[in-house]
Amino acid sequence: MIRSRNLFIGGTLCFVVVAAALLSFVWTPYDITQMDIPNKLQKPNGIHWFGTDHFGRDIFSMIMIGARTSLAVAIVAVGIGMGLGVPLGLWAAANKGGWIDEIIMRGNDLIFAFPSLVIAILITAVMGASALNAIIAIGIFNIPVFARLTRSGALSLWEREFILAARVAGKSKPRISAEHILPNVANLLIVQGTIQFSLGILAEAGLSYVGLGAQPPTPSWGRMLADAQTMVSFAPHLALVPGLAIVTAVLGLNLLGDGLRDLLDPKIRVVRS
Amino acid sequence: MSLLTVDNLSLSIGDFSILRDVSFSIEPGEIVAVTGESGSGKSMTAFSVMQLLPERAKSTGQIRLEGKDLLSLSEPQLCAIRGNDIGMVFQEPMTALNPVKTIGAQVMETILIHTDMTPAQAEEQARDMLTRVGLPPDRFPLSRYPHELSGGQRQRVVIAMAIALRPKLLIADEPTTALDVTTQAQILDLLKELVAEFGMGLMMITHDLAVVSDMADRIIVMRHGEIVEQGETRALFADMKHPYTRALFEASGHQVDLPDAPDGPDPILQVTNAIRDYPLPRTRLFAPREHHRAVNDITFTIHHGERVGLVGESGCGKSTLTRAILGLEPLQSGSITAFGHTVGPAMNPALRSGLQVVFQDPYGSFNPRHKVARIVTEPFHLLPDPPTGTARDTAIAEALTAVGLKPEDAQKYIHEFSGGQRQRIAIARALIIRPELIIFDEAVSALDVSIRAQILDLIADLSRSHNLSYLFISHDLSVVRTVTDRVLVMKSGEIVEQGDTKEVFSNPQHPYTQTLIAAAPVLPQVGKGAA
Amino acid sequence: MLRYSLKRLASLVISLAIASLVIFLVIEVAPGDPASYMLGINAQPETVAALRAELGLDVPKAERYLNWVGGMVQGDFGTSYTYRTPVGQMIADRMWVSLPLALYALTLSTLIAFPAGIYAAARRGKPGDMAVMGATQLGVAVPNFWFAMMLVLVFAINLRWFSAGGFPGWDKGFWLSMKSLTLPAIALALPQSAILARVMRSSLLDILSEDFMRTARAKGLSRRQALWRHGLRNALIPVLTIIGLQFSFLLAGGIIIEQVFFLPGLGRLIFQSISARDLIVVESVVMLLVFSVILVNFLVDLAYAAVDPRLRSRT
Amino acid sequence: QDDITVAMQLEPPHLDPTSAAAQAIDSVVYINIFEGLTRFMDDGSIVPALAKSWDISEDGLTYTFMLNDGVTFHDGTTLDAEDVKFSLDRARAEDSTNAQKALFAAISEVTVVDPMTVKLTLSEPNGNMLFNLAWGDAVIVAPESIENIKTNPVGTGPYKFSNWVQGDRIELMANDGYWGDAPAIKSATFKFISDPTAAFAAIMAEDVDVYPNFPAPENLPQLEADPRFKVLRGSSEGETILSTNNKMPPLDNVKVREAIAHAIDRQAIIDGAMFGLGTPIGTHFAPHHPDYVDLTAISAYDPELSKKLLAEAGYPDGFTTTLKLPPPSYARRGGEIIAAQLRAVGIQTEISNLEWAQWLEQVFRGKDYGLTIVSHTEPFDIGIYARPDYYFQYDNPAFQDLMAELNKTTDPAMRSEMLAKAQTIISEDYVNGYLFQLAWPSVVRTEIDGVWQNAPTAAIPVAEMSWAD
Ligand SMILES: Nc1ncnc2c1ncn2[C@@H]1O[C@H](COP(=O)(O)OP(=O)(O)OP(=O)(O)O)[C@@H](O)[C@H]1O
Ligand SMILES: Nc1ncnc2c1ncn2[C@@H]1O[C@H](COP(=O)(O)OP(=O)(O)OP(=O)(O)O)[C@@H](O)[C@H]1O
Ligand SMILES: [Mg+2]
Ligand SMILES: [Mg+2]
Ligand code: NI
Repeated sequence: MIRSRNLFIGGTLCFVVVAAALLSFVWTPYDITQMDIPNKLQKPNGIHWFGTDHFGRDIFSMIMIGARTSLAVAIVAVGIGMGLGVPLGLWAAANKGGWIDEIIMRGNDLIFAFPSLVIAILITAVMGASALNAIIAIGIFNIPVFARLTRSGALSLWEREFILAARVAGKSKPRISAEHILPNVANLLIVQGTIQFSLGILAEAGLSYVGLGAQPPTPSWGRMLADAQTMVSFAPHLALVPGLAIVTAVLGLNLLGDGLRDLLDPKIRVVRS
Repeated sequence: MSLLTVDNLSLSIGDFSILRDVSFSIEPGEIVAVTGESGSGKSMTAFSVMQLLPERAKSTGQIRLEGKDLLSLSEPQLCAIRGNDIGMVFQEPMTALNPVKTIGAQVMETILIHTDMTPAQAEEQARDMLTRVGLPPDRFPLSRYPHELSGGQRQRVVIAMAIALRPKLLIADEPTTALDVTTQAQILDLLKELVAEFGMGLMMITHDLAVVSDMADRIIVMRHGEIVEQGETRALFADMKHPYTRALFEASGHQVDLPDAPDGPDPILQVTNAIRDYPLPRTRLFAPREHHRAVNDITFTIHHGERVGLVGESGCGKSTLTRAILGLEPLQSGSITAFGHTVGPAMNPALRSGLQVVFQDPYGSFNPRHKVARIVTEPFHLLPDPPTGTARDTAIAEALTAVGLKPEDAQKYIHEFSGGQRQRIAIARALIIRPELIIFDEAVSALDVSIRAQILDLIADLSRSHNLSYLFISHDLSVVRTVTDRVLVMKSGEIVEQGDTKEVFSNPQHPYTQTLIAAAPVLPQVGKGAA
Repeated sequence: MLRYSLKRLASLVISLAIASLVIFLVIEVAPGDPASYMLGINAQPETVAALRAELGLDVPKAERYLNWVGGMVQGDFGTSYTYRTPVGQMIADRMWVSLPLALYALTLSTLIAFPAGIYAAARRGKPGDMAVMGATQLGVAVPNFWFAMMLVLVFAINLRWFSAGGFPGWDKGFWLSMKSLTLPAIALALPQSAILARVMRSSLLDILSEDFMRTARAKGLSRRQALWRHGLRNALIPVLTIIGLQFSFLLAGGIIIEQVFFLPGLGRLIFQSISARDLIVVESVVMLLVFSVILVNFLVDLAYAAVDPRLRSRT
Repeated sequence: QDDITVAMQLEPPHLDPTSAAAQAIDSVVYINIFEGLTRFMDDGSIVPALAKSWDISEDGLTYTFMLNDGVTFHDGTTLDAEDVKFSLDRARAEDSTNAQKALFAAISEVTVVDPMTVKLTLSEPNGNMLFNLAWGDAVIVAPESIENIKTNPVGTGPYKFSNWVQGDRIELMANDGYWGDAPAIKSATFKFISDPTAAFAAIMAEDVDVYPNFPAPENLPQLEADPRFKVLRGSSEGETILSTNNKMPPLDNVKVREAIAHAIDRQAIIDGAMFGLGTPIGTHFAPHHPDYVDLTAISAYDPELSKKLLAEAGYPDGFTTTLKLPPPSYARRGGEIIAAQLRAVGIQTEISNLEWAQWLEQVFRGKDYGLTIVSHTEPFDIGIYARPDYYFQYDNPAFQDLMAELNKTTDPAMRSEMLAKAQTIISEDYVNGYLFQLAWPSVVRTEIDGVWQNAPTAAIPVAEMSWAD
């Protein structure tokens, strides 16, 4: 009951966000590249459902396209984390105790030791503010998360007898990693993936908020919040709407992750910080 | 009045009925053994007496301790009884103790909750109790933590905790399953002494009939949540009324019909002065690495068609040796040759295909995501041109039939099989490429007695039909005795004795072998005739 | 225990050395020159060159790195390019805002999370648990800077209970300063406490299913007694990890919150120095943050050993 | 009440106005701590300060300044001609780190005539000399205090430096030994609040009394409606322009620049980015300056004309260029609007937001940009158009000659005429897109008088403020 409820609510929220993002490719209520300064700062109304911003742009349309930005940044960042972290983790586990394992794990520790936000700020400050650099900055910090998770999941699998059986069948370590280990840590990765995905959305919002994320004219929820900040006192909807959008997406993903975990394997432990 | 009387106890958890109409009683000073196969409801019966049942459990009937009906008591009243009137010892000594508290504190706690002793007095009593269970404080200070003790010592702490207040009833749920035979014998002796000394009633749960046969006054046999038979030990063994009891007993002492070993003098496996070290974690950053020698200078030979046993306590290096023979891990010195070629991590597939293995764990030996067909054909990887299409199907069908399964089973997933069936699949996987030597590493240790008997028969049959040689590893002497021609006895990485199985068992030479054989519980011969 | 600590300490030092190199390299490739930033758009090239020489920016990079690290080892962080004051002094001043803020937030989040987590675990599956878990789901999803904005809107602008930001300084009175740190601490603490409460709950639930909890109950301890005497301390181990992670997050993550509440802490210092290309300040602050993360991890490791005797005897 | 809290956006890096460009330094120290020979007034006029009077020689090459009597530095030492010579020589020196060294380029020698008289000899006549000497970069400093001037400034002004809590505030207190009139405000606190939201909140919470150049124009209507505050809508010296790289194709084509000029709707930008604050300009000159000529019509908003011009220039489908934006909100917000307006006529812009340091490196020094938005806040700075190596890369010999001529001219009428001509040349060459004169909105507690409405220089003279009881 609890399971299906988490899955259902999370799935619904995620669906709404993803649908809005996809729909925005073909349709938004208004063209947000057009400024309509005389109609700026309208409260939510029948014409502009979520009101208009300080340039008179339709907030509903911006939220839709902002969803696209958030999702894209988070997906690619998690993709980087998984794409590099999972093979590293598999590799480290397959050669446990060896110098490769040692280097990979110490390197991971080192990345963990850096305050991620500060480094993300540094990276974007050094390389210039852009969505791509935000992705890289967020992605780098996803690598150790997935590497550690994969390694610890894989390590316990390497002790299992079916892996020994595969080795007796003469299969090489990389092959066993791909054939036996990876599918068995997949659940773990999927669940952690949704969590990292939601953290990615939060991180993107944070970076955009300090002006280091996606650049205008591409709308981003974080930047909408930053733009809204000086106007909260007389136009609170400017801050409320993108804030709630972030909460919706993150909440949806977290619930989905919890639901998936319960569905796939209740023993999975996710790391959140 | 009996000490404990259980009347028509029925228990259900959610929609599942776990216990049905269980009735028995225990007198003061009496040892009652509850036995039966895994899942038969032994532990649930014990937890019902403790009233420590899972949340959704509902029970009916009566459980009376000295006339008080435990089912009608409130939770605080029950708390006052637990630990005071009833003590309990659990199976797993490794996890039954709180890892972050000293053993002294944990034993004292029982005393402090139930009496108004001062901590100093309680400590004194804890000291006494620990001495009583064989942990004198001058050698085992109260300030030790559980991880600083061996399994058997921890089990003693758990017992000390349970008997600290001399409860009227002691429940021991498989207290020795996790221990070595020698340690097991010590713990059982200790329990017997305590019962005699304190006049406690002991409810002793075990699935090992041999364990109970020489200590229990009475035996209760359970199956599917019901008591099928109970009675005074000697009488029960002499005259087993229920067919299940008989089957259980017969399976426990099962002897297989092993064909004669062919006189093939050609050796197929030669282990010469093998040494295997594990590096220990560094103690200091740049300290030289220390090593743990798990296999120390082992030499033996297996000839064509020979069935060799390897016995020894947990941790003596049996599995390590297995992995070295399979060429999964390198040796630090010495050599292993199979069929005249050196074995090692870099050995060629053809050589590897002559050696296969069956592991202990029927649940962990398979990738749960693969179908049986894929699992059993995994060793085909070793063949230069593996069969495909119908040839492959035929090979699968043959292998499955050989282990008593149906060819259709190839399309099922592993979770659709019982433990015994899984172990058959594991054997099928080992057989499919027709190896000359199979290593059984504790291949039957996790199985229930009746299933174990079937698998042992299967192994004997295969030895006949496939002319197999095998190395059979186990810590269970009775099993090794029936399925091997020759036996190796291993202790701390070394082979201390080897020779003809019958010879070694009837006339052990090495002191270690002697203690091992002496400690192993044996079934009384009385039942033999009845079976 | 001593050996364990020494080993941790050695790896701490190595990590720091590598970190310092990485930080230096990352920051030194950043475009932008502090001297031309300081002199503005009307400055003449030779003026800029003169200032670069005065600031010591014309020295080769390798030498600058060695000077910097060598100085830090002796406790000298160098002199800020723009402020011309010792970096160590600047950091110490800012630390007096950031550190209390982090501690305050950590205290708050622990005070909220522990009872919530324990309550939920004790009431597993019941409405109380559901309510707490629902709230934590929401807490995890709320970005702290947005939460901060909402706090300012409600409590500073509308209700005027707190000032919207700024920091009077400890010399102006302890309570006054604590008051000005309250909204920022809440903004930082609430999302963190949601995470902490979840960890606390799940870790307790894990412990509740351990064998030794059953042993404790068999001794005659009530459910609650068993939870307090045997459960909590064991459950603390994963919780400690998270607290350790959170502390460094709070210290560094305060960056954005310090922006929102214009607190003169390390976060603002880092933003200011990045935009002024006051490289040595950026390097030193990041180094300090890395150091504190590593140090906190080290302390957490030691705390583990205090909580868990199994770790003490391990090499 | 005789104390006051003044807020400012940026914290000064240090307190030496003679060795950094940061305006925040001037805001704190100019006229409060340090004074020059001459000084600015609210309306931009130049009046005597430490110099009570001066003589200018017929040929315009010699300036003789008579100093006020009884002026002492905060450390008790007396101000004399030696100090003036020291200060000016220090600013002109070979290894000087004065950000506005060009102000002193014309001076060839500074001589002490007697303790109260100092003579400046110029290498060529300079009509701006008195104006130049009024800058914060030309204040008189005490030789003994140079060592610690950055953290402990010692000047002659009505306030002494008292305390600096880095990251938060600087405190000044009245100088009892001040040579002029004693100020009404006895202690002043400068608080640094950069974040616009925080600025608004601080004002609302009455944490600050005066906020010159309030950073959030969107909040001004609310503040104006609040009886506790008054809003002064002044003007700064900042010509906010769409700076254009005159050497980067296709922007090197005057037709293209003209097209851009006509694509821009100034009022939309002022409304959208500055919430109505700001005066449209058509050239690089401050509208409040007496010599200003309104040339906005030359670049009137006319997208159709713009498209036509683009087609004529050979870009019927437009083109793509970069738009690099420094941090201030006029640039960031204005940039978004301009991007939209340019897109409407077919010009695509790639926006990138830069930190100041990056902007200086890439745009200003590296000239690696197509368009950028920036406010040129130095007063009377049309001269930059005569520098072909300046980041606009505008190279017009006629204009350069005109400027050279202007520098030598002291006759006011002739200067007016030449300035009008100069304004027209750059306007008709569409060197840059001329947007608006940056406003200088100040939020002040209703009871406070004497706050400068305009900002001829980045100064916040506390001595002129007072509380009405
Ligand atoms: N918490 C539980 N919830 C539901 N069913 C349970 C629970 N614990 C045990 N059971 C079921 O109750 C039955 C009896 O279990 P019990 O633990 O008493 O067996 P046992 O005889 O002790 O077996 P073993 O020898 O393996 O310990 C089993 O079918 C088991 O699956
Ligand atoms: N990977 C490893 N690293 C270090 N030590 C190991 C490793 N594997 C096993 N050991 C140690 O080597 C010794 C022999 O272990 P092994 O698994 O061979 O014992 P075993 O006889 O198979 O025991 P069991 O009956 O419990 O299976 C043990 O002391 C064990 O702790
Ligand atoms: Mg059991
Ligand atoms: Mg083993
Ligand atoms: Ni100007």
